[in-house]
Amino acid sequence: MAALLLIPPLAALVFGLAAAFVRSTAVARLSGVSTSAVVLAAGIALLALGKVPELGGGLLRADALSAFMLAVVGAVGLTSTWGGLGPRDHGAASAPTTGQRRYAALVCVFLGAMSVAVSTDNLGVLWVAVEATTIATAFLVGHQGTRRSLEAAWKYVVLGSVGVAIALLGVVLLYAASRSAGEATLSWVALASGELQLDPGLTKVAAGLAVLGFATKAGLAPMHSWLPDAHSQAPAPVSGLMSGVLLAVAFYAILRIQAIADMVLGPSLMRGLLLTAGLLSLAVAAALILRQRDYKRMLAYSSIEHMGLLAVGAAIGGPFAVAAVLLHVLGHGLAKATLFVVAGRILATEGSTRIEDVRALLARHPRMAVPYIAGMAALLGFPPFSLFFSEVGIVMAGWRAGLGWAMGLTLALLLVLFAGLARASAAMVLGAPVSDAAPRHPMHPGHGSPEGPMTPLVLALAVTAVAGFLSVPLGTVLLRAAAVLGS
Amino acid sequence: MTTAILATQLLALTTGVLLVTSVLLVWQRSLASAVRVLAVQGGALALLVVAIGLTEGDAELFVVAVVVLALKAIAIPLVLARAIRSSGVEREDKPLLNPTAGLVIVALLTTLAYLVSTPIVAATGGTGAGEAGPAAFSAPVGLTMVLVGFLLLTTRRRALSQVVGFLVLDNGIATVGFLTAAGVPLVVELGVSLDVLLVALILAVLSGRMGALIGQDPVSMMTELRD
Amino acid sequence: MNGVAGGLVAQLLLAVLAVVVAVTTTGHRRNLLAGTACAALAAAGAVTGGLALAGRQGAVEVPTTLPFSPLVLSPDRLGGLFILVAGVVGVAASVYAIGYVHGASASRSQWSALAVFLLGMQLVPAAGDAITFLLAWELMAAASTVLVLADQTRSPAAREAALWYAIMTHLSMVAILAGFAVLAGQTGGTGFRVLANADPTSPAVSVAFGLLVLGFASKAGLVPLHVWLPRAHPEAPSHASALMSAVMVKMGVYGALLVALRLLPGGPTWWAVLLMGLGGASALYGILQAAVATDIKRLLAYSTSENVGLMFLALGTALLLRGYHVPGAASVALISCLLFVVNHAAFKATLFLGAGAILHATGERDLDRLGGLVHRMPWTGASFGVAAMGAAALPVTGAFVAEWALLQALIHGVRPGDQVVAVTVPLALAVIALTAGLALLTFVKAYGIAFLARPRSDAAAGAHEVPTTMRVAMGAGAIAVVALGVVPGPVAAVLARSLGIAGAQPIGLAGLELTGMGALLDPLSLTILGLLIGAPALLYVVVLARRHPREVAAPGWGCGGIRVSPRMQYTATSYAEPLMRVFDDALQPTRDVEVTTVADSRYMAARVEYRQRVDDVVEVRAYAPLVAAANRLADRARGIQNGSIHRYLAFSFAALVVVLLAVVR
Amino acid sequence: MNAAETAATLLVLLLQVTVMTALAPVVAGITRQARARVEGRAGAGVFQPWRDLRKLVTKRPIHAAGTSWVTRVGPFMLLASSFLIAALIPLVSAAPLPLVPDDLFVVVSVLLLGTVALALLGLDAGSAFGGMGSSRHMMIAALVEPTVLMAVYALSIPVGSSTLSLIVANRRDDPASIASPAGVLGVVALAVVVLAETGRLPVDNPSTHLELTMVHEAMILETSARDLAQVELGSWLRLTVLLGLVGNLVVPWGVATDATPAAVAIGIVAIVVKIGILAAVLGAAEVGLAKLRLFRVPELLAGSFVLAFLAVAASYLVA
Repeated sequence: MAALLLIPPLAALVFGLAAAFVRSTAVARLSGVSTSAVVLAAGIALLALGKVPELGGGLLRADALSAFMLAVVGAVGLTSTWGGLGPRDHGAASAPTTGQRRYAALVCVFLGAMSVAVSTDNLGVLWVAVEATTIATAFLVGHQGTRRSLEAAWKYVVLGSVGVAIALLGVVLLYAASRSAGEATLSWVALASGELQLDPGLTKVAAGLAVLGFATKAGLAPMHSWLPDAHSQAPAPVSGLMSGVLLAVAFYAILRIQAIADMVLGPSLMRGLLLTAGLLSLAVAAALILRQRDYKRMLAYSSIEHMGLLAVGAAIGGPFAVAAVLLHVLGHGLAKATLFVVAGRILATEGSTRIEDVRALLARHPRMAVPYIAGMAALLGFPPFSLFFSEVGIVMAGWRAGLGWAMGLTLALLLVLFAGLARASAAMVLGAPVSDAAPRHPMHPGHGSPEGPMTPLVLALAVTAVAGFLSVPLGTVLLRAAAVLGS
Repeated sequence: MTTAILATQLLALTTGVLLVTSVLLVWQRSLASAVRVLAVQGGALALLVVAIGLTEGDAELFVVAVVVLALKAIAIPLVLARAIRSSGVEREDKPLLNPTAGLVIVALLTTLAYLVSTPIVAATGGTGAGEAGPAAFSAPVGLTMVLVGFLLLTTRRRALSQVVGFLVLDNGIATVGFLTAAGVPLVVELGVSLDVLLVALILAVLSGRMGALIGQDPVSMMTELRD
Repeated sequence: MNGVAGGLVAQLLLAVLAVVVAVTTTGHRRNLLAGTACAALAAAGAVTGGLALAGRQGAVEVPTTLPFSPLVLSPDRLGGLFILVAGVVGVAASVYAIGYVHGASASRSQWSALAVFLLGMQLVPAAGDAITFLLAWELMAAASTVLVLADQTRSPAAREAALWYAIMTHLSMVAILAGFAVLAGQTGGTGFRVLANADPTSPAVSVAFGLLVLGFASKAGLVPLHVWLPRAHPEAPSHASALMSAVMVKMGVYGALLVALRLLPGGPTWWAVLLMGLGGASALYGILQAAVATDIKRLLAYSTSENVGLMFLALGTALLLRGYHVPGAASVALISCLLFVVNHAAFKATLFLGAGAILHATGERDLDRLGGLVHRMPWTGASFGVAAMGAAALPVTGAFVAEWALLQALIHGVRPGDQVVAVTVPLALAVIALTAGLALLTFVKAYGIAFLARPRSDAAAGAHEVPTTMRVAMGAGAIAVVALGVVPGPVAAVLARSLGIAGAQPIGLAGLELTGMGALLDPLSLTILGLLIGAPALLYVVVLARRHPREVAAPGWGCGGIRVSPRMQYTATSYAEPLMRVFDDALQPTRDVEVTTVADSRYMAARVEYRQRVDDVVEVRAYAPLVAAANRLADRARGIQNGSIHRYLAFSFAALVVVLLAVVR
Repeated sequence: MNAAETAATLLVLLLQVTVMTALAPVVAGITRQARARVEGRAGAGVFQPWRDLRKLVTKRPIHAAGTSWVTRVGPFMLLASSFLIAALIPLVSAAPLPLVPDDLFVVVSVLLLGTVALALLGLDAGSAFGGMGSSRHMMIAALVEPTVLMAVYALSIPVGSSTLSLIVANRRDDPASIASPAGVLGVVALAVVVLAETGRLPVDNPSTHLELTMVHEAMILETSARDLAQVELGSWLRLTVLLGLVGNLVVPWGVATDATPAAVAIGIVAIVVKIGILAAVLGAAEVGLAKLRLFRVPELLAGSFVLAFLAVAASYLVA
């Protein structure tokens, strides 16, 4: 029972080590996929069991929210890693190169870190795990070894670590607050329970800093700057993982902190911070997508947009809004992972990430264009995809919470974003195939392959499509998870 | 009794050193000496832990002190020194902020730190060292270090001096931790230290690669990724 | 599960079936099977609508993940009417499509999109709560966008049109969502029954009304939100444009009716005036543009925006008069609104199908290159002609009845001494009158230039009549146009019942009597009287015809010139030229004359070239600057992300300082 | 209203149509004759149009190549529409049929049927002038429409109904309303519209022979023989009937209210006299008028529209 908690990190460890030291292509290819599968299974199992197992005095603990996040990590991970697999014959049949092995191992570590982050009760451990994701992904971002990827990695590590360091400061101060309240603890349950009489002044500072820190990792403006670079330079599956879940995991941390702060201070502080960050993120995303010239960056900015939307939803608070936010996390994760995988294949065929270099995909490569269109439709909130419901839900909840002005602003920005994304996508997908179908740019190494399995993409999109209509079991799960946050 | 006095003395001394070293780093230009200063700061931090250990009478903290010493006063400075030697850049010439302005800003940041610390001190003052001890009262020092570290990061052109800035920031956080809460639980402390070490390593490695790939002054050359 | 619910479920299943068929089959078989499936889907819709219109209750509930009230499909009478319209037009369009589609427009995606489009349009009026409404709305929007893109590989115009359309339709979606959200915030529910509890006098609800009208107006193609219409309709395949124009824009009208009558009855006067203003502006601007248009589908598109304008005008009038307690006239205005809806659906669908037939036969959309088709395409010519009469609101078509009813409402809605009425009603009348006059010119032009006289191009000269399925669809449409006009009494009575109001009842031979204002119109009797009086003269003419048969002579009078080439005929452009001059300021056409003189004398012109283009003034003046400004802003915003890590760190640092200051306070 | 009365009314209507049909060419003749006399010519006599018609129907119709059903049916459509108007408008008697009230909106729309028939006729031959005339004709018709309806509206407000017979009856019973600003303005506007609709000066010159100035004539360039006869008769009938309408609105006395022979006889005499006088006045007046440039016509119509609008406004204020 409680052992379930150990399975994801252990699996990550085992497969990671295997990928690192077993000189076998199969292992290098499948380690990430298997890890994700295990994480997904564990998450679903925990949800099904419906109890709250605990291990090592809360070092590992999974309530409904954790279990849900675990499942999301697994699902998105599966989509990205499985979809990222090139055809078998592609990679040399001989033993994998050091680079390939390191890549595979780091992916496992990355997944493991994320699953620890969502399945711990100890804020300290949570912080360590989040920082660990930075460390793991640093080399993944820099994987290409090109000047651009190095630049992205540097910016990512510096900005990311600094931000997360600020979060550590917040956590430390929370610890101090608990200590001065009599019982020194980092246990979220204890802190959020409200039994400790945390000092409001100190908690205010602590929560503010912690949220600011984790917001950096969640890609909320104005700390978002690292995100477009990192996401555009990382290999497609990694981009999918980072954009799909890493941001969400960081956001999960924010939700936890918010619960504590609201318990001690009432909702005003967090609402203010999150609303500001959310609207700012939406604005930045809108401004930079409108004339975007690089489709991977476009997808990255769209992640900023959706994180902003989540922040707005969290700012609204209440079970309805939080349920919508969690549903949005799931939908966005799957859709975005799909899109990044497709983007990787497009890059592999066209040899360029410039939008103007990609033309007439629908006519030339329907197997890329169709999933791209479907994913983009999901991202733009067309029914039946679940993002439609979550966006509508957030807006409705916002107006009910008396945040009409913010919702109006949000909708206006969403319209601009729609225009930008639609324009760019139309430019890439539509049109007549030009005479020279050959890529205008020489293929870079390590771009992955234009071919790849369709199944994961179809599955991900199908789940996104039906996720809006599952009052049971998904609906109840969401409500349970929202209840965990005391809202 | 004597230990208590010793502890308070030690506290005063170490916090003073921490503050001074941070200011020095802003004023400092030579990377090599910056790293030396950083090592000193690490040592001071270790001493601080010892001091708090004395006041708290908590054996665990001495272990932590050793860890801190090993990590912040020895390991990381060594890594940095090696990186500097290999990169062949030894001066932070033309930083984005001339030292005078930098120092003025430091002054401002310090006041901000003291401003911010009031609730912290108010809340934790009782628990620093038995009575409303000096520990919590010197919490602002930690915050100042955090802000100064951030300032260094923002205004330094050299990759490695940015690393230095990051480490100062991290020291600052640790300081705050120790002063206000006698440090976080050991497990977490170890995890944090490990992370910091790794980050420092990664940054060192990356800066090395960049130096090889881009050449002198890579950080401000890195504007290829833009909209 | 009763009839209505069964019908709704059947629609869902048939839609799935249609998509499956469209995806699995190939070639001509696909057209036949998918077309049949779509027709069946539409027929199911028509039946469901009919039942709902007859007052049958029935509901289908769908669960959702989020704790909304579950999605409810439960059409009321009014919804039933719109479902019925959608279904009937859908059947015609599907049958037509079997013979019409080819190449790109016969692809899997196109047929699937058609099915989804039909489903969406038939579900929107069935929605019982805001979420369902939006869901169906988006299905409709997405599918129609795909349809507009049918020809995207070959025509850049189609791509541009689709983009405009997608953005404008998303604007409408966003506005509607916001509007419903405001109401939900007020009432704490999403079901229409709950939303109806909102207090219309509160300012928040006025905001909601504004948002909802914005959304529905942009879907209905009202000026100034019409810009997508003249782009999307011409580019879509004709059966799709027929559906979009005849049914989809009506969903905007349905939305307006839903808001004005069911959700927020009894709002302030300015709501009514707003609707009248929007409607009047679109009616005038739309018909003006239509009158000078030369692309036949563009012409029809603009005329759609005119007719929808009239519908909103009627609705606004009804609200206004209701507000001034003139229930009789108000009901008549409402009835005329619905009469416009039904009749416009009939004649506009037929016209678009006819335009499609012309396109199919000649490959031309440009009136200036058509002519003489009445000889080569008698069926199309007849259907198009009848429908054109309807569009021109001539007796004995239904549109005439609608216009007549609206005018009667205006006459009897007089409230002496009240300023608002004293200003708005005469203006409304003037607008309707001018619109009617220009519509007359527009459709005389459309029919006369396209079908009469001599062909202006080889394509027109080599035209052929279209396949049976297309002729059947068009013929049915033409019959509907006349039938609705000949028996207005029962029709109006049904419409009145769908709104639950009195004010119209059959009289004489299926004539229409507007109870309470002593006005009656019996087209059948009128026709009979006309025949009765005309009979002797007709007899005499026939006798003469037997005595002196006609004989064909050389081409017509050319001032003594013998060879009169077809290029000397009036074209659509020249036909509208006088009007263009009159309304020069409103239309602002761009003209350029190019004279190339012979080498040795600059007084002797070798050739003179005259080009004239009419851009949409609203688009040029309002939208272009907006887009440009947005782009400029976006370009400037790039500075945020200029690649300098120091700047990025500065952002974070600033954020840190701000947060610190914020938390200390 | 029982069957007998209905039959009687129907009879009266048929009589009215016959009278008007007989009168129409004469009206044309009167206008020409009056004009001739004013210009100091002898003139061809008021019955010349009748003789023209008789000659036309005995001729053999010739039509241009490539014409369609419009050329065959169009003329009769025009004629029939004129007949219908002649039946609808209360000229001899103001007792309408039960199911076909003389609703002004209906009258206008029937009028438009004729207009459209003529316009299509002009287009059908495919000659340059036909199209030109048709285009101008339709533009004028389009711009006339608002004035017509506005005038109708102005006249109907005091009565609260758009039924002509009621309007006429109302004006007869309450002569004050004739002189009322609303009444006067409305009638004047209507008069201008009638000129435009029937193609008289200053809008169109019925006696021009220069193609480029033609409107009505240009459309019928290609029609001949009995087709021409129908078109001409139809147009004249229009003119006659509309003049009669104006006459009855200005001088609403003498109109029969029931189907008794005496009343009908009086009605016939009265209307003939009214129309005759108006025709003569029209013919004489046209001498002093020059045809407006086509692009000045809108100004004229706008002017009459303003009159009608003022009439409406006035009726709001006084009513």
